[in-house]
Amino acid sequence: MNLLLRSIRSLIKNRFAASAVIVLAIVFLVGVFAPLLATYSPADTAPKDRLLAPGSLHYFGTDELGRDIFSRILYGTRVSVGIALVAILLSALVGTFIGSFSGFIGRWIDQVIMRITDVLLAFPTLVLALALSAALGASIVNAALAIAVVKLPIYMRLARTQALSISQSLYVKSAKTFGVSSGWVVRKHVVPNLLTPIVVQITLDIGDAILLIATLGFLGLGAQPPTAEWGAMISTGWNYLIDQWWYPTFTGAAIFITVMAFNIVGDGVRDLLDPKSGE
Amino acid sequence: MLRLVRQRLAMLVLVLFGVSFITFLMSHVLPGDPAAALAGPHPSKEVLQAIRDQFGLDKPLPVQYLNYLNDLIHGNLGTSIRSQEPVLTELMRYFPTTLELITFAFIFAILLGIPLGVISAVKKNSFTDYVVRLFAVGGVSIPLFWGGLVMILVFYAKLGWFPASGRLDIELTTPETVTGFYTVDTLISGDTEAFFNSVKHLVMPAVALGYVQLAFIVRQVRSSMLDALSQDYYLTGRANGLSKRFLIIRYGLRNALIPSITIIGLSFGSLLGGAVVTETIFDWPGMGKYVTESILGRDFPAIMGFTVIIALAYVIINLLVDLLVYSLDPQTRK
Amino acid sequence: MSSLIVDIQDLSLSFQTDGSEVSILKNVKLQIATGEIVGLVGESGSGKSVTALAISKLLPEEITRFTGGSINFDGTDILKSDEASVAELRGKRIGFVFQEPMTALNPTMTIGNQLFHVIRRHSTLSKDEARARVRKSLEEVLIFKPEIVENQYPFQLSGGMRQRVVIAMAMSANPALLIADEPTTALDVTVQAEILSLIERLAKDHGTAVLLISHDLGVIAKTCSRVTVLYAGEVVESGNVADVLKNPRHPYTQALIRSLPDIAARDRSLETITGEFPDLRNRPDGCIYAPRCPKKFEKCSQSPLLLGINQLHAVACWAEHSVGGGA
Amino acid sequence: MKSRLRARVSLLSVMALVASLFIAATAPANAAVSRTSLIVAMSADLDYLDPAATMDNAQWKITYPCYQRLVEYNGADTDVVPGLASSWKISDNNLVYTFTLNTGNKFSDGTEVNAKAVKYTFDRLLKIAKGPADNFGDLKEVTVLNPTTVSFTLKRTSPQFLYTLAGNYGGIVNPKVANKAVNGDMGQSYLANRTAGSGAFVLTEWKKGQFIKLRQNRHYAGKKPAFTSVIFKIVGDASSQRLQLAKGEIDIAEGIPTDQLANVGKTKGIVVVNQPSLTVDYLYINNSKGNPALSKKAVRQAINYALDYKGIIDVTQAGFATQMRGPIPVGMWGHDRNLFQYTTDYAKAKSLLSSAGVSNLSIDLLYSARKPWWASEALLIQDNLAKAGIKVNLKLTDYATSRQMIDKGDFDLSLGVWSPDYADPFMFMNFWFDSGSFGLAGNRSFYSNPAVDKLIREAANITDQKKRTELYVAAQKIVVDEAAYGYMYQKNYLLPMRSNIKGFVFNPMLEQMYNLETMYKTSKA
Repeated sequence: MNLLLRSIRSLIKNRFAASAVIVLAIVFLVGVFAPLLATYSPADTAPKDRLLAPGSLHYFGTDELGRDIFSRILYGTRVSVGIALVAILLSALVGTFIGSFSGFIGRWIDQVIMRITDVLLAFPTLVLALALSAALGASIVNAALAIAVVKLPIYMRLARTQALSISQSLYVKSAKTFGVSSGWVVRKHVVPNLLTPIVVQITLDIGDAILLIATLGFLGLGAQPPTAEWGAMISTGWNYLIDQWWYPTFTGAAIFITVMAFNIVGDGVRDLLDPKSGE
Repeated sequence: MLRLVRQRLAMLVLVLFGVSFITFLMSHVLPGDPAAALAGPHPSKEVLQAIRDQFGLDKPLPVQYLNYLNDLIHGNLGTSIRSQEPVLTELMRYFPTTLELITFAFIFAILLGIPLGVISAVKKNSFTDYVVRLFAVGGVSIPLFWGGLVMILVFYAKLGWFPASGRLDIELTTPETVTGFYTVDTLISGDTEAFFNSVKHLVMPAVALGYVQLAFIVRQVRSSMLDALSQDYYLTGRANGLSKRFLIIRYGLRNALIPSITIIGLSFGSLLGGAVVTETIFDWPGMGKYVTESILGRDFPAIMGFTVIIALAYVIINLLVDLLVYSLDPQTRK
Repeated sequence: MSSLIVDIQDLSLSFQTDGSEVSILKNVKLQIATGEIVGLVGESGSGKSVTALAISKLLPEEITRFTGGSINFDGTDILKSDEASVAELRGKRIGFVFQEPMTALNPTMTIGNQLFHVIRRHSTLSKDEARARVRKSLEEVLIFKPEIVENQYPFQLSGGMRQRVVIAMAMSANPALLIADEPTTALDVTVQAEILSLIERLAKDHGTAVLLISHDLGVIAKTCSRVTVLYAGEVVESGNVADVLKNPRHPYTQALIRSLPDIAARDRSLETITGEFPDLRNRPDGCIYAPRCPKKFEKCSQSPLLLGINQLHAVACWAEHSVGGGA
Repeated sequence: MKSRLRARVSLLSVMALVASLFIAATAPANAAVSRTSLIVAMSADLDYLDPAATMDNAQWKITYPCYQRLVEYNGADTDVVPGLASSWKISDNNLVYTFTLNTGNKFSDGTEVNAKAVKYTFDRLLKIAKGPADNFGDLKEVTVLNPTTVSFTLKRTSPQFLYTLAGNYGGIVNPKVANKAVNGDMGQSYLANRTAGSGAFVLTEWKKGQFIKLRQNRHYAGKKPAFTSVIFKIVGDASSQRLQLAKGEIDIAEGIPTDQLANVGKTKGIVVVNQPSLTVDYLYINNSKGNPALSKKAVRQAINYALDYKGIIDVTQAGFATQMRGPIPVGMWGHDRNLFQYTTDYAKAKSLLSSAGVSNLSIDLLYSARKPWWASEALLIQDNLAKAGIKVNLKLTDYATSRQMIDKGDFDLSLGVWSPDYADPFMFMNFWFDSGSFGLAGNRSFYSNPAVDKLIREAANITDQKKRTELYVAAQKIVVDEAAYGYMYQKNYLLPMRSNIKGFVFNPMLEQMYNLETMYKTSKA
């Protein structure tokens, strides 16, 4: 547990990361307490007061159906950030399992799995995500699945290289000489050592995943109306850029700030846990 | 050296086979029948059937895949369902367009990224370091479709500095294709006005796309520079009184480039599939737009052709990166 | 005493990393005369390398705090001079040889090229003259067929060969002082002797003073005329090698010598020093060795002064001075 | 300090180089488009242009001005007048149409347009058997009587045959295309991105993904058009189109969303063409293959009462549309001015539902992103029906999937758009309601009513317009009462263009097409 304590303390000290941590805290709070904070329900349409400018009634104005943009951005946090987290954690879990399994067992299984990761990596990420969500049908769940699959090879390769180096290392070999079961070795040695690089990779990937979900939404393959998702909101909103500049701008800012905060914290965590490239 | 090339070619065959198999599966699992999408507003049953026969859509999947494979071997990528044009001709048209965009984006990213990475490493934790890192993180975090849009608003609508769509002004004659790069073809044909115009059209999309890559490069160069500066040989150089500038470039950067080249190569490779978002916003007729429309229009031959070319280009880029590293890093020349 | 090339008086410095300050050196005294070979000995972490790096200000600026004393090199007050003027000295007047030859050379430049640039930096030789000078300096460090070695890369040479190249670089501008920080520790024993004799010969031929740093008393005994013993950043004893080694007066030096494996006395078991290394984050006052010293008594609570027992031998230990009533 | 200074100088020089490259390239934005060329911005590239294959209005805006037809529409009027044919006779059994051709009309490569070319065109069309072949289902054969006379023999009477010849698939193709055939495709790949007609323009260049360029056809027999070149430029982004129109870089913008056109109209130098079209936006209600409740007439009526017609028109078309009164739109003969029209009445809808013994009905609404306004329309309908106690869950799929689902009847409700190929109520009544053409063929609601079948099939077999009108009016009464579809609105045709573009005439039969040969520019922008 001191790992966590140490990281929090050091993050706070570095002003750069500190502000990002605060932003993230706000984002999470907004996500959780969206219903309380929101001034309107994100779904109810009011055709007569559509495309209103930001004002006292609607802080960020209204969209083409008269829905309150401020509330939709709040609720959008749950979809965009929540789904990104789920997708990445899923990808990390599955990827680590397969990767460490193949790295630890080795021989031909490892070769086959590694070739598959090569093939998956040969695909440009967005195209793969695009094809998958088109194949599975456009919905937020499928978008999350698509992203999980797209990010899988990264974790598989990460876990495999770690598992390989750990399983070759002395203390694991010596443990084996004592006739210790490989399951125990994996649990006691392989997994804990995997934790650090995986955690670093996860913090870096979340920002990217939010962008991917928003881009899929933008291309019409992510979240479907009427769900409030940032990418989809911009996708409709940007047609109104000229007359109602606020509609796409506030949503864009929400994505930008959240992803930036994740990346800064990601950098901070990586510099902290991965001494070589750190301070 | 030769061992490296042989190994890469073996991988190429495997990746090609894997990629074509996965795409074939995926594209045929896509719901929706291309014939229905294509046969006009109110087609009769016979017309639908005629289209399906023409594209062999009714044959069992394994048969379709085998036909596809032997076509592939003979270099025939089939005809696109949407545009009735051979897929190969379309790819030969769209691939250089995307390549031109990515190349300019990377020129911008490298020209700016490497110096910034070096400065922020040399001046670690100074004010400049924080500003550069903030600028870099911004690049990785900005949603491209939003950033590009704001750029159009400011630099096209308000200031009118740069055009916002297409590769060349309509009035100018498009250069006849030699390399497929408008900037190069116009120079070959000596049409300077068209050359400057094509550069002007490249500015905004290249900067929008380049800014994201710039962020990767700055972060990578900074971390490998920090690594190089902390090495013993750097201290030896300092102890021997070599000038700071010489040390930074020949001792620091020279060694930091090797890991950075691989990362830059990989991100160049990942863009071969076309920068879908940038191309959509700036009407850049590249691979990104082509594949998006093909996927949405269930154009199987086009999707398959696209993926094969991309896999091919991806492996070639990896080979080039390895060769570059081979020339830069003496240790690989055992 | 011929003129002093290095005169360090009561040097104290500490490293400050966000919040915590660690005191590395306290009142270090060290003199090196022109052409003299002086040894600096101590366990790892005793501050010997820091002292060496301090002489040409090679310590990391952002965390180093000089808290006292002065360093005078050949008439220049190092601590008071700005970075540019100290930089002029490096390589030209002060040569450095480091402990780890495997990583001491730039892996992406040929041996000849690295030497070439150092030579060009400190001389007005033309390109061709400098290239010739490269071959000569390689020969000087007994590298045979220099015409082949100059086109090779560091990874193609053995550890010993690489250390010779580092020495060639350090000596290329005929410096007044050569600092050798554990030059042979990373090398196997047979090569160690060659490197040490090479350093001795070059120093003698060029009249270069040498500061030889090592944790191995055997190496010091063979090569140095005088020696200074450091413990936890403080000088506990210094003087003529013969005196200090044969008749060590400070309990720490005595323990160091007793822990030396002596092939002749096979039956004697090796002695270790009890207790652990002091915490330098808050340096205890009084004698730093007191907690581990068998002769500890109440006076030791005050910081001992480094007082000379005779012209050639000084020790910082009350037990030694109280008997003679202090010098 | 010297070395650091030099480092900074070299860095600055690199930055200066990059900056100068950009600044040097910023010659001032070019002046407005010249007067002898017209630039139209469209939102997406086109697929293929062979008149015997293409079935999409977007494609026809290129082919229509490049080909000529035996008979043409006359300006804004939906009746036909002589085109390539100077006159024609119809046999008394209405099965043989004989046309005498004008002389002097030449294809773009100079070959004479004669009867042989007409026969070649239609034989080719029937053999290719794609979309257009459907519209000539009744055509048996074409015979050349002499170089300037050709006759068409039909399998059965078809009152709308003459109008079909005025459609895009009536374009007469140059027979020389035959020797451009590639492995027996009768020149389809050649004509996919070229034109071989006798119209005022010819396609000279198609840069895929960028633009299509038309130039004057040197051999065109008619009056020389004002424009020497017409360019259809691809600008995907609606905001970009609007900016380019405002700056004068383009003359006409097709892709600006309807609800922005009010503001666009206010911009200096821009005018918005706004006329009623025959394109309708309506709701398929699956009478037989969807949710069983929808087979009950009362439920379908309840849906029609629950639609907020005014709200939908205001939000999706910014008011530029009129509510439908029955399937046949205003402006087409057969429209019945005093036919019953549903009004928004949630109470009535609720009572109809309870009378049908249906409570908390949950149905899905299928739509695609094919039309930009459908997303908000679907949301509004969901909201409207909810007020009548019907839960609607939205199912957005891509266009290809939606087509397949509609063909199979795999939906409850679905959004649809329909525009007639020729000015005959047959295009609505016989397609929408004939129980023989379920699915994509036309009957999207899978509605079948023998009485209605009898009425519309009889109307299709006679040529007496007055009798046909009575039959169609009777059929409309039934289908409106049975609420086979949700009759929503008839769109206006809206087109923002520079104010110096003159001579544009909108013909409801030729939506998205331009009468390029008679359009011109005045000097003031």
